[in-house]
Amino acid sequence: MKRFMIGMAMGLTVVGLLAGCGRQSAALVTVAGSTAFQPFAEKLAEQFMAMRNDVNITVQGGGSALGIQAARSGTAQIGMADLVQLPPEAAELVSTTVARDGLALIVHPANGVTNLSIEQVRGLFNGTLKNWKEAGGADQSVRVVSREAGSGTRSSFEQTVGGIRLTAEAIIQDSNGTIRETVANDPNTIGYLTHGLLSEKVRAVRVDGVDCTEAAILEGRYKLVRPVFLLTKGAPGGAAKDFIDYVLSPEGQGMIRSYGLLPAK
Amino acid sequence: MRNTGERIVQNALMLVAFSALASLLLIAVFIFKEGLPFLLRTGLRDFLLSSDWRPQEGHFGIYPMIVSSLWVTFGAMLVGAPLGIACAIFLNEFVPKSVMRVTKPTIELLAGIPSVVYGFIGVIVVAPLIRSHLGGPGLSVLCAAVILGIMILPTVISISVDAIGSVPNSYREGALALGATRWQSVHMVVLKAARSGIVAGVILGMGRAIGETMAVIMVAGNSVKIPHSALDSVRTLTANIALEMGYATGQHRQALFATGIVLFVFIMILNSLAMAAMKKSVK
Amino acid sequence: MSDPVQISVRNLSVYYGKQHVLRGITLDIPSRHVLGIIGPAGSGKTAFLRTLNRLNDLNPDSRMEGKILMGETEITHSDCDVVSLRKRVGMVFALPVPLPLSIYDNLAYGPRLSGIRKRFQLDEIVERSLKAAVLWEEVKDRLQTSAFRLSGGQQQRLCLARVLAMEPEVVLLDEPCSGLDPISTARIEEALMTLKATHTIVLVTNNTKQAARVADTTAFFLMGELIEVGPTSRLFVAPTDSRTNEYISGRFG
Amino acid sequence: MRVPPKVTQAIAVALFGGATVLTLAVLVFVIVFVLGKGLPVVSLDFLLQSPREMGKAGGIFPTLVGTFLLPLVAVAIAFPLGVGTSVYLTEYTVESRMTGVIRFGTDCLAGIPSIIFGLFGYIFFVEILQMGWCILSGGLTLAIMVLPTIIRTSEEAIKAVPTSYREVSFSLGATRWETVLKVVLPTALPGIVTGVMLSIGRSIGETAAVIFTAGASLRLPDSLFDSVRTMAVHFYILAREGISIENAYGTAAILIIAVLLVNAVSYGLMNRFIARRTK
Repeated sequence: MKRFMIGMAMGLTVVGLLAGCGRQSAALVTVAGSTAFQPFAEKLAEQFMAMRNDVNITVQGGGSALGIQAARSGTAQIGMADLVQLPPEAAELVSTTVARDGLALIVHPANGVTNLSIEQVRGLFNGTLKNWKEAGGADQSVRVVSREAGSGTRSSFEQTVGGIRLTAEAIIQDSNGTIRETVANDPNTIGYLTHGLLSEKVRAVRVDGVDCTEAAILEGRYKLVRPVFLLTKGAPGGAAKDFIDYVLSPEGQGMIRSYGLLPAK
Repeated sequence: MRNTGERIVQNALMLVAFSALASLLLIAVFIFKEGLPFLLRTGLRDFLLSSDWRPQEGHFGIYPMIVSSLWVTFGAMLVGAPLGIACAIFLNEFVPKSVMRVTKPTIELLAGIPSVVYGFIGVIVVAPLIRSHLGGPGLSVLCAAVILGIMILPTVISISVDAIGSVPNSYREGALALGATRWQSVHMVVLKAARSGIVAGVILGMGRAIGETMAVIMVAGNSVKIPHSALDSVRTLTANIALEMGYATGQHRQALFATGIVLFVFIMILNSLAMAAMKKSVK
Repeated sequence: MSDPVQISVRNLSVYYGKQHVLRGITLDIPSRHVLGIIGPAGSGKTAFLRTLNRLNDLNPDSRMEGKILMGETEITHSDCDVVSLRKRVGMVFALPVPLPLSIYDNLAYGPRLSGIRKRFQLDEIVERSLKAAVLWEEVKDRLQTSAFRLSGGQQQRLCLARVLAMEPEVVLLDEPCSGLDPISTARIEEALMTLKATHTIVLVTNNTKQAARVADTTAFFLMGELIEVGPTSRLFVAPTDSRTNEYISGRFG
Repeated sequence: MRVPPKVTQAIAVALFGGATVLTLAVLVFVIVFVLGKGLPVVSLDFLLQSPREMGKAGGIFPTLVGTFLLPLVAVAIAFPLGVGTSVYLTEYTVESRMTGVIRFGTDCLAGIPSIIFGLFGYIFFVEILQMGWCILSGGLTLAIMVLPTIIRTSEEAIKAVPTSYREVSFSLGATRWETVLKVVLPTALPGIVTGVMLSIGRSIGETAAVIFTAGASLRLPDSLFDSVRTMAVHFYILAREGISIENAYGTAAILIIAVLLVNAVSYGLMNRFIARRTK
């Protein structure tokens, strides 16, 4: 009997906890969205929290669309989005450009192709160029790797290249990292990712003769570039504003640059 | 006092007893609430039978995912069911009980290996083998079928072993006494008697295969197209949801929940079949 | 210890589903008295016993008609508090069923349910009950060991002691010696002879000799009917019904 | 032409034996492969340090904590519900249409794929109840997922308790609840614990449902309202994103050891339970 009462009490406590859990403490900031910017946000959050121990920042991935949605619904105080054009539902949010990002076209290191024209890139991703021979490579069929529908990286890529209607044959992966791994595993693939995540496992090809380098992007010669936005509902305030200010500060921008993204201005 | 206590306990327990049912309903309600309006707006035929999945342009056809899910599941059955059933027969009929006592738990232990680990092995070991020996991207129907087939082995074996084990010994002895070999007694008598139990095991295995998500995302390649061969890369219903969920808003998101409804219905049909088969085997 | 009570059974019928297992039983059991019930398997003896502590309630298919009075209480009434009834009416089952607890905890199970928590009180009850069941000498040094360690005969006496620990007014025994050897049987009977000075006892047995040895009154059940009841000395010497005669002389059953 | 029975017998043995050996070989390969690649990475530092650079360097300590906490929360919620349900079904009611419906619901719940649980948990706990990605959201989702397992195993265990124990308890004046609490549940405990262990094993290995509800934060959680990353999710992210294949293998090795340990313990308990039952 007594034990039963204790059980009931515990049950009620759980219900109480459930009821009371809309809780958002002032010092808690959730940042969610673009998987491409997520690693940077985590590092920035780490450094920011080292200076400000009254603030707790949680960084989640989920993608640009989720970042927009989470910022609108209040699930996250700050949304991260890396789209060339923000969708209409983001109109109600205040966006702050915090970085720019180059999109690198990548192939397996053993692939012979080193340079592609925008036209060829379009052909490869539309499925009209089916053999590497047609783009100056070996006689092997092309396998395209792209991101899933809704991905900010994919829509930015498709918008900057223009006129892409992705072939149905394309293998779909759900993050920059998995694209890189898939390309690194198969000599006949081509994919794209944020240039900050390039590694020796894959090789970036030149686009219209321009290398995907920081200098080329900063000088505006490399075309495949997109902005990174932090989104807030209304003008940022409180700890969220402090964090965004930190990201825009020389220190924050320097850190963004040192890890492969480009500063906002 | 004691009687009131008893009555409170009884009512509390009755309430608790509905927790599973309530959860099921809650899940159904929320998945349907998110997906059903979309389904009604788009029309069942356009959603289920169109091959055009371009969420950005407002085209939501999941026919390729349905076909792919069925192919992958069918392939997994082709790999898992014969191996699993053969294994169950061998363990029950051809080895001493002591061997069985060690082997069966070992196999069931393996049911606990996380699916992501199987998926990873698919990417690292199976896909490159397929790519270099059979061609294609490697991440394919075949790769998914092999990995899922292995994943469902413990389920199929465990339930089949129980079904075969519950066939009364007198059946076997009857056959053996008439001069049958062990194998004759197995395929003429034992398998007939255990058939519905084995079928139930296979169906539950199918349920697991069709519902598996992470491993499939890793090994199937996720192309939105109707596969023409086992070497083609495909996207299943589950993969469609998990891949795009994080990035989806508005209609796109509702379409993913509608995909969830389709999956839900598939699973319910499979479960009902399995339960019916189980009931038959109990009789 | 309160006064043992008289039990009167009036026109009792019991059904298990569609099966009519007891048909119109009318019977009085005087206080401080041993009633022996004999009869072949399936004659309704056990069903009768289980109506006396309403254990039949556990079987959702069972149903009863008629009336049983235990002292002033109408125990067949739907308002009857079966939990306190069962504390007044203890039962020993055909096969010994020790609970998976120590000897001591088996004995203390009933008293603890009644709210007795003090160690010295429990110690006292345990010792007294074990002595009454003629088991104390054999187990007094190992009260904390599992009850499963006891032999079959000891287990059955443990069950009897466990019943006595509740200080019941009525003790029901359902073929308590059916699985026991003659020596263990003798021990149980020895305990019963002492108990009847203070308790009303109903003993179901398929051993007619045991009924003859222990019971004051004996009743003969056959196919759910009470065929004959009378003083043991008379029933075994001069049964009035031919079926009783046939049963006790071993012609059927 | 008829093949002699002796020959078909030999063929059958070879075929089935071959299939069995193949099955075992494949399954053992999976374990040996992962442990072989992963164990060399594992060290005390690996277990006890926090990850650095998203898991490229450092250890996996926060994910160990997450892997420990999530199943704990799940079982803490599912255990009373599951055992309560099975007690009600076995002790407090007779088979009826209602119990049939409850059983059907339980069986259906058992068959639902984890991605659906993930979707539901995300919509219901994370969004509608505004709990966000946190241990509690994930724990509640997992609790629903493992509920059928706990109900079924507890029911089996409770059914295996001899009826005579209940009769004795009732005849000694116990109420139903007292009988359940003092006799039925203690006797059925090993079987119930088996169900709990199986549920923990399943929760540890789960990815799809967890990633949608508990998130994937690498920070050490301060409360139940913080997001965590479990080892399974960590492994998935490390391996998929190619952050560090070595650390992925190391995580997988620890993960497999944890799951096998939990399962082995539960099978040990189950066997002891069966041995006691048949005695």
